[in-house]
Amino acid sequence: MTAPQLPLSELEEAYRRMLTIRLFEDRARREFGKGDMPGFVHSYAGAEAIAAGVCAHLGDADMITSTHRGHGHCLAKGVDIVPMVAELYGRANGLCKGRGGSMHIADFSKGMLGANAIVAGGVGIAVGAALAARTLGDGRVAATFFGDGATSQGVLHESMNLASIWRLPVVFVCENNGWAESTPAAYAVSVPQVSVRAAGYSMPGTTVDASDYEAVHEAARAAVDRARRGEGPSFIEATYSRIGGHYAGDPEGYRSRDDRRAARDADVIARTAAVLAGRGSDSAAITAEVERDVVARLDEAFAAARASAWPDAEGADRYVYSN
Amino acid sequence: MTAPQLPLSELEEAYRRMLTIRLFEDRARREFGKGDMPGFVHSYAGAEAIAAGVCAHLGDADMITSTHRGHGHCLAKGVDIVPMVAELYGRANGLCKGRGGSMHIADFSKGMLGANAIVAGGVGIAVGAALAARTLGDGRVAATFFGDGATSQGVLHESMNLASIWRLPVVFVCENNGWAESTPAAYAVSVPQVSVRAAGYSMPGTTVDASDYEAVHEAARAAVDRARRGEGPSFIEATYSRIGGHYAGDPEGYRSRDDRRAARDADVIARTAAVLAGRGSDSAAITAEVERDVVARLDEAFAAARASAWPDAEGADRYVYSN
Amino acid sequence: MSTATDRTAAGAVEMTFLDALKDALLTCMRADSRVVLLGEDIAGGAGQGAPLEGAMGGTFGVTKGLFEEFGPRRVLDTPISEAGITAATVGAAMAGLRPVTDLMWAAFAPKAFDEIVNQAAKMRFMSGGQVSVPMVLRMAVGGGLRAAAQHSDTHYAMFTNVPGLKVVAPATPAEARGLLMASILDDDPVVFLEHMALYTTSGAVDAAAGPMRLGELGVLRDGSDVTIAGVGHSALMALEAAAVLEAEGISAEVLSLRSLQPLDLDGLVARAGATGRFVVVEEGPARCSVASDVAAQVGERLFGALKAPIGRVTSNHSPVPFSPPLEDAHLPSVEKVVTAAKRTMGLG
Amino acid sequence: MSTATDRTAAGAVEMTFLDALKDALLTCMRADSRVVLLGEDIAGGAGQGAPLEGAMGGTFGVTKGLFEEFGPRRVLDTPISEAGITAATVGAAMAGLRPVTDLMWAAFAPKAFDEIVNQAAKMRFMSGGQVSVPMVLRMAVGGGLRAAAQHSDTHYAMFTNVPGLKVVAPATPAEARGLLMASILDDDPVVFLEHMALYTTSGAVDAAAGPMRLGELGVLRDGSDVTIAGVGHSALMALEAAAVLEAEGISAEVLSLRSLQPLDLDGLVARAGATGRFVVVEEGPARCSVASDVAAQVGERLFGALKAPIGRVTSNHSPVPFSPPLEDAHLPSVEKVVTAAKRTMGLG
Ligand SMILES: Cc1ncc(C[n+]2csc(CCOP(=O)(O)OP(=O)(O)O)c2C)c(N)n1
Ligand SMILES: Cc1ncc(C[n+]2csc(CCOP(=O)(O)OP(=O)(O)O)c2C)c(N)n1
Ligand SMILES: [Mg+2]
Ligand SMILES: [Mg+2]
Repeated sequence: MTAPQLPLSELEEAYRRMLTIRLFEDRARREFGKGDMPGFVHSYAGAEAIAAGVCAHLGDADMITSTHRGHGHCLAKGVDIVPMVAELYGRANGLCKGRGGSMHIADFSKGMLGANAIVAGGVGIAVGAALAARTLGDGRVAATFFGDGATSQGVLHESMNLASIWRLPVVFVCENNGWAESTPAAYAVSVPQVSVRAAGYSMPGTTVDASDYEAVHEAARAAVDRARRGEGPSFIEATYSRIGGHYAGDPEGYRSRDDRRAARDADVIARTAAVLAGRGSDSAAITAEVERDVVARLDEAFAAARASAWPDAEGADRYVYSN
Repeated sequence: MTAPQLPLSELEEAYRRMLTIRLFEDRARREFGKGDMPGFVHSYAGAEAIAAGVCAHLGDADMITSTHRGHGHCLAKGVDIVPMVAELYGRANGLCKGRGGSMHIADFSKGMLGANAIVAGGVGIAVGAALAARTLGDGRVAATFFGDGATSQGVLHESMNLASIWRLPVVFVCENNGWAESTPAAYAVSVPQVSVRAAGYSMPGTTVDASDYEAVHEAARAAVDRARRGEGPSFIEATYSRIGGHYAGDPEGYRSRDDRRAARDADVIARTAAVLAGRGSDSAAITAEVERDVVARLDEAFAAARASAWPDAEGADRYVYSN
Repeated sequence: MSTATDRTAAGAVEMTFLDALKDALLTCMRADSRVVLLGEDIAGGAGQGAPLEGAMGGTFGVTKGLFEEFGPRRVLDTPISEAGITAATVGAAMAGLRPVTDLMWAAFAPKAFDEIVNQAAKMRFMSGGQVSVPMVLRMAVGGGLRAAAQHSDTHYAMFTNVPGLKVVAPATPAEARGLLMASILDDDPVVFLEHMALYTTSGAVDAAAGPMRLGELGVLRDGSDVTIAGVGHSALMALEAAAVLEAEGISAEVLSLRSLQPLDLDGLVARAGATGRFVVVEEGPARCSVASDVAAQVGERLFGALKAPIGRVTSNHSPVPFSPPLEDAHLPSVEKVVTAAKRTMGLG
Repeated sequence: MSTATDRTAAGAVEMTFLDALKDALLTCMRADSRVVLLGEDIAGGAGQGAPLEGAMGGTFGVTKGLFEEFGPRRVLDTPISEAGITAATVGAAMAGLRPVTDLMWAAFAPKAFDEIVNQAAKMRFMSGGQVSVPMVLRMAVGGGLRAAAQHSDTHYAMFTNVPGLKVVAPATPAEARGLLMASILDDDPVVFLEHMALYTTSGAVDAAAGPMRLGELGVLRDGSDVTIAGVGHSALMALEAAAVLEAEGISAEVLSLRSLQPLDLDGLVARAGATGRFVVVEEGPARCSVASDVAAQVGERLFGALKAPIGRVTSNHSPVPFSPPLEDAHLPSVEKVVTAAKRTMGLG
C-alpha cells in the first residue's frame, strides 16, 4: 500500500519539524558529551517521522504518552525548547522544575503526559487518558509511543485488550528500531511483524517504514480518524533504524557495522529532503533556513539553561503530595 | 478437523478418569456445603476432558501447573485421593500439610506443581519448568492450564513470547468456560477465539470443544509431541461450559438460565458415555463400576480426612525457609 | 457486632461497614460525574442480559446496585488485568476523571505494583507538580477466611513505604464512610484498605456528615494505663482486648490508626506519652511493618518517657497458612494484645 | 576507594566490587551446571553475530565474558518481561535449576512483584515444604547517578517485608563475593541488592574463600562510643562518617547490615548495647523502612539501656529527584550520619 502524496507545503512543514527534532537531538548528544548534563539522554534521531507523523493529527487537547526517548515527542507536540533544555539540566525553570529530567520530561499544557523511564510505562496511561476522553465525551484522542522492546511487557497486552473491549480513542504506536538496548528484536520478539498481534485484539494493525514520512502520516491519519469517530483503537508499527546508540555515549560494540551503516542509509531526513527536491521543492533552502533558525534557538536555550538557577535544595521533597 | 477415533479401550480408560473427577468434584461440593471444609472450593466439573486429555500424554516426570480449579488436574496427573482430601480439610497429613488447601494443592512427586490462587500464576512457572527441562536435556514436557479470564493477564503474553523465542517444551492450555467469575469472556476478551493470538507468537494455536474427549486428546497429542521433539510451544483453547458456579455455593444469579442449561447439555460425561455406547462399549456397566469403586474411595477419604489430626499450631511458621 | 466510633452525632444511624462504603461511593458519584468505578466483577454481570438482582457487585457486594443508577459508563467491569486497569486508572486520573478502582484483594495488588509505585505515586513529583493523580485503589485485606497464602495479605506496610501514596485503613463504619469520601475528594492517589472481617460489622454513622480528614487518629476508647493503637481490624481486636483488660483492672485507651500516611505522629506521641505505655497492633508480617515504623517513631520521641518497651503485635513473619489452627496461631489475636498490654504493665 | 572488610585473609587480593560479583558467579557456575543466568542484556548481544568484546554483559558489566565460557544455554538474554522472566525463574528453580536472574534496576522489580511476593516467596510454604525455590534475583539499587525517580529505588524495606524471601545487601567486595556465593548455594529465594555506587569500589578479597554465611553482620570498624549500622552503600557512608567523628574525638563502630533477612538481631543488640548509642542508616523512604524496623527491634531489646534515642538516617519520604542539588539533599549523606551520631552523644 503506497500512501497518497501530501500537498507539498504539508510535507515541507513536516520536514521542518523533523529537522528541528534532529538538530535538537544532535545538539543534546553533543552537549551531553561535555559532562555537565546530569543523568542519561536517549536520542530520537532516526525516528523523527513517527512523532511528527502521528502528532500532525493531534491538537493541544489530545494526549500522548512517551518513552525514555521522549524529546522528539515533546517537540512534535509543540513543547517549547527553552524549558525543555532547562529540564535536561535539572534547573528550577525546567518543565518539571528539575524533578524529572530527560526521562520524565512532560508538558501537560501541550498534552504531553510525560516521558516514562519504565519500558511500556506510558502505554496504560494513554489507555486511561482515552477512557477519560470517552467518559467525558470531549472528543480527545490519545496516542502512545513505545519501542519494540516494550512489546514484551505484559501491560501492553492488557492495555490493548482494554482499549479494544471499550473501543477507546487511542492509537498504539510501536517504534520498532530492531533493538532494545543490546538485544535484537529478531531475538526477543517472537513474531517477525509485531503488527500481526493486533488481530489478537480485533484491532487494525499495520507496519510502515518510518523513513517514509508520508507512510507514517497516512497510517496515523487512518488511526486517529478511527479513534475520533469512536470506532476504537489501532496499532501502528513504524520501523526505523536507531542512530547514535541506545543512549548518548553508547559505543554500540554489540551491533554489527552493517547494521549501523543501514541506519545511516535509511535516514528519514535525507530521504525526505530528496523527495521534496524531486517534487520541485527547494529543500536545500528550507534546510538552511531551519538550521539557521533552530541552531540559534538551541544556542540560546543551552546557554540559558546553563545559566539558570538550580532548584532550592530545601524543597527537595516538594510536589510529593498535593497538600 | 475431526480427531481420529481412539481405540475403544483407551476411550473407556479416559471415561473412567473423567468420571472419577466428576464424582470427586460433586462430592467435594456437597461436603463443602456441610460447612466444615475451610476456605473455598472451585469445581472442575465440565472440564474433565481437558485435564484428562492433556495428561494422557504426560508421565510422572512431566510437569503441570494448575489454577484455583485444581482438583481435576491433580486427579488426571495421578495424585492420590486420600492426602488430597486431607489437604482440603487442612489436616496434618494433607499433601501440603494443611498449609495450602484447595487453592494451593500440589504433589511434586507426581509433577503436579501446584494449584495457584493467582489468576495465570502457574503459566510462567510452567515456562520456567520447561526451561529447566530444556537446559537439563531430560526430555520432560510442561503443560499449563489457565482460564479464559487468565488470558487478560500480561504475564501470559510475556510467557508465550519467552516460550516461543526459546522453543521451550511447554503446552499452553486455555480452559475457556466463557466466564471469569461473573464476567463473560464475550465482554472481557477482545477476540472471539483466543487461539488466534497464538499466531502473534509464531506458535500453533487451535480451538477444540472439550465436550469431545477425542478432540482434546488429539490436540494435546500434537502439542506434546511437538514439545517432546524440541520444536517448541503450542496453544490449545478448549471450550467447555462451567457446571456448578464459579465456586461451591455460587448462586450464579448473573448468569442466564439458557447459559446454565447449555452447560448441562454439553456435558462431556454424558456425551462420552453415549459415544462409547454407540461404539459398542457397555458404558453403563463401566459407569456403575467406577461409581461403586470411586464412591467407596471417597467415603473412605472424606471420613479419614475428618478424623485426621490438625497440624500443630506451634508449627504455624514452619516451611517458610529451608534453614 | 456494634463498635464504638469517635464521631457519634445526633443524626447517627446504625449501618454496616459495607453499607457505609456504598453510601460514600453513592454520595461522591452523585456529587461529581467525574467519579467512575472500575474493577473485576464490580458490576458483576449487570448489563449483560441476566437479571440485575443476580449481579455480583464486587466480591463482597460493596458496589452492588451502583450500575443501575450510574450505568456502564461509570461502573465498569474489567478483565483480570490488575496492571492494565491500574495504569488506566492513573491515566484517567491524569486526564480529568476521579476513578475509584477495586483491585479485589490486596494480595493481587503486587500485579499492579509498578503502576502503583512507579506511576501513580511518582507522577506528581516527577512532573514538578504539573499534574495531580486523584485516584483511589480499594482493596479487601486480611486473613481469617481460610483463604490461604495468596488471598490474605494486608500489605499495609508495603503501601506505607511508598512515598507519594496516601494509605487509609478504616476500622469502623463511620471511618469507612468518612475516609472513603475523603479519599475520593483527595487529589493524591489513595490506597484504601478494607479488612474482610469488617464488612459485616456495624456501628453508628452520621449519614449527613461530610468527609473525615485524612491524617487523623480515631479514638475508639479512652483509657489511662496503656495506649493501644491498631490498624483496621486490629483496632477492633484492641477494643476487645481493652474489655478483657478492664476486667483485670487495667484501663486501656484504644486508637484506630486509620490514616497510615499521612500519620498523626504528634497525636500518637501525645496519647502514648500520657499513659506512658504503648502497644501497636497490625495484621501483617513482622519485618519492616507499620508496627515497627510507628514504634520507632514514637519510641524516639518518647525516649526516656515511657514506662515499658513498646509492644508490637503482628502476624508471624510467614505467609498466611490455610489450616484454621495454623491461621489462628499466625494472626494477631485478642489474647496476644492482652498479653502485650499486660507486659507493658510489668505483668505476665 | 578502598574499603575495610571484616575478613582480610592471608591470600587476599585487591578486587573491585564488580569483579568480586563476577568471580562469585564464575565460581558457582563452574562448580554446578544447574546454575544459569537470565536477564535483559546480560549476554548483551553476545552470540548475535557482532564481535564478543562489544557485548554489554549487563548494565554494569557484571556478567560480561560469562557467555563466552558458558554459552547460550546458561547465559540467556531475555526480552523486557520482568514478570515473565521472574515467573520462569521460579519455575526453573522448582524444576531443578539454580537460576540467577538479573532484574537490572530494583526500580523495575515492582513489575515482577506478584511473582516475587506471591510465587517465589510463598511456594515452599504453601506446598508444606515439598519444594524449594533456589533462586537469586540480582538487581542494582540506589541513587547518586541522577537517574531520577524511576531508576533509583532501593526497595530494601519492601523486600524485607516479604516473608519467605532472604534479602542481602553487601557493602564491600568481600561481602559481595562471599554473599553472592552463599545466595546461589542457598535453597531459598534470595534478593541480592547491589548499590550502583559500589561497583567500582575495591577492597581486599580472599579469592580462595568459600561462601559467607547469610544472617551475619559485617564489622567494618571497631569503636566504643556509638554503633552505626548501614545497609549496603550506606555502610560505607557510615565509615566515612566514622572518620569525621574520629577527628572530633568520637569513636564509632561501623556495621554492615549485609543480611537484612535473616537479620542478626542478637549481634546488633550486643554491639549497640556495648556502646549504648545506636544509629541506623538506610538509603530508602523513611516510612516502614529497614531503619525503623531495626530501630524498633533494637529499641525494644535495649529499653532503658541506651543512652540516647536511636538515630535513623534515611532518604526523604519522597520519590528520588533528578536535579543534583535536590538528589543530594534527598539522600542520606556523611554529614547527616555525623549529625545523627553526634546527637546520640548529646552534641549538636
Ligand atoms: C521495566 C523496565 N525494564 C528495563 C528497563 C531498562 N531499559 C531502558 S530502555 C530499554 C530498551 C527499550 O527498548 P525499546 O522498547 O525497543 O526502545 P528503544 O530504546 O529501542 O527506543 C531497557 C531494557 C526499563 N527502563 N524499564
Ligand atoms: C490476580 C488475580 N486476580 C483476580 C483473582 C480473583 N479471581 C479468582 S478466579 C477468577 C476468575 C478466573 O476466571 P478464569 O481464568 O476464566 O477461570 P475459571 O474460574 O473460569 O476457571 C478471579 C477474577 C485472582 N485470584 N487473582
Ligand atoms: Mg527498540
Ligand atoms: Mg473462565
